[in-house]
Amino acid sequence: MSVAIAVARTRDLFAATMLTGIYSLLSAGFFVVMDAVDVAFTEAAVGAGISTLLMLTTLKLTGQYESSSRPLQRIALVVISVTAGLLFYGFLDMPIFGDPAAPIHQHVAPRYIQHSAEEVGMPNIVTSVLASYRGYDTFGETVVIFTAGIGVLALLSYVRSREDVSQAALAPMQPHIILRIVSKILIPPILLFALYVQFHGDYGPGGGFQAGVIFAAAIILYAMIFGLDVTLKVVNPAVIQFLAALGVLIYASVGIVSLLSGHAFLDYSVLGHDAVHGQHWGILIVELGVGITVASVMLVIFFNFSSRVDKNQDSHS
Amino acid sequence: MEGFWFVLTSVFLISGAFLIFTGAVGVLRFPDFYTRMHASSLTDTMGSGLILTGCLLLADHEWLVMAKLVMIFLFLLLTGPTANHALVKAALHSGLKPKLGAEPS
Amino acid sequence: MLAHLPVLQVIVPLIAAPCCLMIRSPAVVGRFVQLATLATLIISLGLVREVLEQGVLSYALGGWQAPWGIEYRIDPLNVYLLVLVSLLGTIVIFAAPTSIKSEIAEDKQTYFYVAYLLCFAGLLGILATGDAFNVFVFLEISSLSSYTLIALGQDRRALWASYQYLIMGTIGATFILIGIGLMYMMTGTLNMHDLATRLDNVSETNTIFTAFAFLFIGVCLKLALFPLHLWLPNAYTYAPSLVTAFLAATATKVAIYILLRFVFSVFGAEFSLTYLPVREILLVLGLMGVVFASTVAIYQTNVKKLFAYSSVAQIGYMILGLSIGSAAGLMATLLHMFNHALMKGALFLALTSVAFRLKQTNLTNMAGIGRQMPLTMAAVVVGGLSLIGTPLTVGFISKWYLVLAAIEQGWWPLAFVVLFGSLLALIYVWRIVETAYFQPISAELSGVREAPVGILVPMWVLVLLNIYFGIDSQFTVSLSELAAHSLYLEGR
Amino acid sequence: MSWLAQYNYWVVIVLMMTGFYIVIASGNLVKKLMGLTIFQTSVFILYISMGKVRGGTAPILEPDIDLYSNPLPHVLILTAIVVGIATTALGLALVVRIKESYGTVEEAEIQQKDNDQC
Amino acid sequence: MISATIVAVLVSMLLALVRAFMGPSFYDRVLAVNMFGTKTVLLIALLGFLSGRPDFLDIALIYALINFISVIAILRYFEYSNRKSSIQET
Repeated sequence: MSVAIAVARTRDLFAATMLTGIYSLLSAGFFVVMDAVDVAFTEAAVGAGISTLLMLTTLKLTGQYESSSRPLQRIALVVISVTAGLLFYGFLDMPIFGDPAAPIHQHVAPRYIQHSAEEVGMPNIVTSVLASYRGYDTFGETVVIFTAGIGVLALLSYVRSREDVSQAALAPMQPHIILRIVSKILIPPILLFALYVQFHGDYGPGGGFQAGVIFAAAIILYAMIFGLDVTLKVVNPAVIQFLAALGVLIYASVGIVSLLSGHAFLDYSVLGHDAVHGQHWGILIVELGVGITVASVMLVIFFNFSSRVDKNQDSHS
Repeated sequence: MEGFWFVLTSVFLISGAFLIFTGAVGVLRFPDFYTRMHASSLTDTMGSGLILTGCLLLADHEWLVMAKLVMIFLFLLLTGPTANHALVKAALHSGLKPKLGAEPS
Repeated sequence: MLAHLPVLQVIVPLIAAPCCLMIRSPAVVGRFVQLATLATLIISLGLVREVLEQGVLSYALGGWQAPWGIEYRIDPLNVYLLVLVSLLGTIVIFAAPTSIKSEIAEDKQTYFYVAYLLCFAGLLGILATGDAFNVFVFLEISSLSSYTLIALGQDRRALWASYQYLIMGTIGATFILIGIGLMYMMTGTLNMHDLATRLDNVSETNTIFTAFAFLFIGVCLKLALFPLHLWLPNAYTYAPSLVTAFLAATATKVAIYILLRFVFSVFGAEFSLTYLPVREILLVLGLMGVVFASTVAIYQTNVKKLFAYSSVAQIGYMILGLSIGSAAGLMATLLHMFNHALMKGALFLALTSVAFRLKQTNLTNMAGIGRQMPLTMAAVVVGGLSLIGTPLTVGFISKWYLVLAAIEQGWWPLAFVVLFGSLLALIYVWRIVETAYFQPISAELSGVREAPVGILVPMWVLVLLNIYFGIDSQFTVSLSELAAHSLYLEGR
Repeated sequence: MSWLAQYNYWVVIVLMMTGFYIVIASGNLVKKLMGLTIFQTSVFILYISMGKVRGGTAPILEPDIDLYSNPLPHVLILTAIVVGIATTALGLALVVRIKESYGTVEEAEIQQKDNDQC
Repeated sequence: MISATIVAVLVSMLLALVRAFMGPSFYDRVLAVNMFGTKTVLLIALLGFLSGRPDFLDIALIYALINFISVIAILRYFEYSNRKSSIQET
């Protein structure tokens, strides 16, 4: 785990980005060891994938090297040693790592582990907690992603004039024949895999969020190799924005339906003829909503970032 | 697990691990980018193939698991060389010269 | 439907936001947003009635009972703030269709509305929820959207301010996350009510102290409490004026709410106020905030920045009320939260109309503006009087109760500091008044007319509320008293 | 109390402080965001560590297993990861815009330019 | 047996990491990262078998995917613009 320290030391931002990617892969590996497979899944897709991608794009725009000035070094050291001391102090009393008798495993969690099978009817407890017991948090999470999409749109979107469009945006990688062919072979299975992850979330690790990221990744791969313009013809930006909103609304509509039938918001049990059935349907629809929002927001973010790259390159040349 | 299968699995896994390890040593020790690339790409593909086959034998007739392993294998088989190819091409384009034997060591 | 009011309060704006993105046309979206906020306001008033009749409302989201599912828990404290936030949010947005024409590019206006609604919903969500982790989620919704809103400002410094806010805000949020995590680790629950009961058993451990410290620092970052306020002045200055009006009126109040909720309801007053030196820390920081920020405000040339610093000072007053540690002190804090929202809302809306005509808010360019924009400047005067704490305005009411609470505890010096702070406020308000009314009209101002009705009406609604609640304070006083007592009793 | 048993938590402290240090000390805006990512990831590790039960396995029900790790922290962290990426994306978007309007992403230079303007 | 393999994979990950730190050229780092990713795929697969729950191979699959995309992205964005800096880095 010394990678992080290396990140702190290196001034080459590019190397730092890659190290952050490795760091995130490592921590995802750690999550697997710690039994958090869903988390590992997400961290791999997000930390190593999307955020590295975004950092790279940004570096492309902002330049690779960091200046050597570090004005706040002293203060930083003081602040972090105080915080570290505090944490250290706090950690002295903590329950022993992995102790099954620790309070964290006693109060709320046992119900999820013991009863979620009959109450929600899904093998993957994480999914049932995520989408049902704490479904409202997940709704909030979807909205957070949506907010980020809006933020990026508000900051980076611009109206392209006609001349801009004619100048090929994010030009395709012409010379790489092998890359083009391999990607063409790969993209359909990736999309299929995304669908599999989407609907397999009940049984194994996965779910709407991860599926959305994978789906977006496939399209991003396409955009990187065949050019942004071609991609934008296939996936219209306006449609993506619409879909991003639609995903949130799908999630909310489940809540509204249960509200109108006299139950609490997001109470899925009304959706089927019995409670467990309803839970099943509810989680399915909700995950679909999450998937749609996540995929489209990721695409919105990526497209806006990379069209900025073009815009700046045009203005430089 | 039966004796024969056990031995077979072990052979696959251990030889895969050996390849991976040698590849890593190569990447660390070889003098320039192109030789390192050579070490990494060959052993990576072969080594992961072997290890995944070993896992396939371990999977014990769970079809979904086996299918996934095959998927991973195919995926690595396709992407590994492709990525390395693209990498070398980029390096060559950018003017990174291989170190040739003529140089004094 | 009445039973569903708690959740409707939050999801109405939350659902309206994506709808806006689908509608796209800014004009239509503007009306739609106004409708949505108006609906929230009505819901919040409905909630007040329900809470007064039935006491604490609990709403189990997803039909799962409290410690397992997420609970919305509406008690007098948060219903009071729900009214505050939805009232201000509604009034401010009615100025939007006119004012953003001059401040936000046409193609960004829809995004502005969406972000506004999200921020609004996020703040309401923080207030309504009874679940510690849910607080974090909604905190992030509101923070992310407020970064966006701030970055929509025209000056490039808006971007820098927003970035600084993002860094500080995220550190704050992560600290809060650590705090919640440690609490969860020691108790095994995330529900606040449940936490409060289960924390008693473990309150002697280091871990809980650490959890408290992290939560406290995290919230103080969000709160812009004195030494951690550095992000606030720039963010408020360079954001679009309307956004400043909204954030100044609501966001910091919600942060104070989080502080109150954790200090009193979750950890309990006994733990936080007597066991730890929290009162003393808050007292010192609050005092320093009042004095320093007011002094800095006097030297500002940009009126927006001036009022931003004054906001930091006013936060100091609220913290002072808290540090008194009695029910009366709490009540003063709550009152001041409401009243400060009213006055800052009015003041920043007035600045919105100044910015609408002048394109900027530098004091030097505002010489003689009182004659060109009489209604706007009259609003500034009333708001300023309120800041100072003149009788017949809301500012007087809250300062009165603050002084009373201080004297009740025998803290005479504190009462003097409050008066001294008013004196400083008098100085900076006077600078504006002097420039606006007693200096010759500057050349740039010729031909500047009064702001359009679209901004004037919401602004004057707020100004009149300032005066109304200053004269007839029965509604706010009784509600805040109820809230303060329930909170105080809960903490014991 | 055994010190080694808490190994995870000590690692968390080191990571957290590294990330935090980068955020405060680094003058480069992109680097700050990287620090923030590391900082957040360390909190994720903290949560996940506390959810682990020795001898337990991943919380996906199987008929013949009955000791599972605690699923709740996993759920919370899933949400937190999403929040993290949302923040990063927004922060990077801001950095891009800052670069466009200031021409630099170094904190010191930006402050310099702002002061000149005043 | 599985554990032995895991150890070997871990050690090679470590070596790859060293290469990523050392550089010296930009492409060496990319190579090391790519290799590191492949190793992680294997590691996750093996860990699944070690803990007796091999149904988590999805994660390994997504690693492979992400790894590929990252390498492409790196090359995509830095192929031609970084020519000078990458060589001078030594």
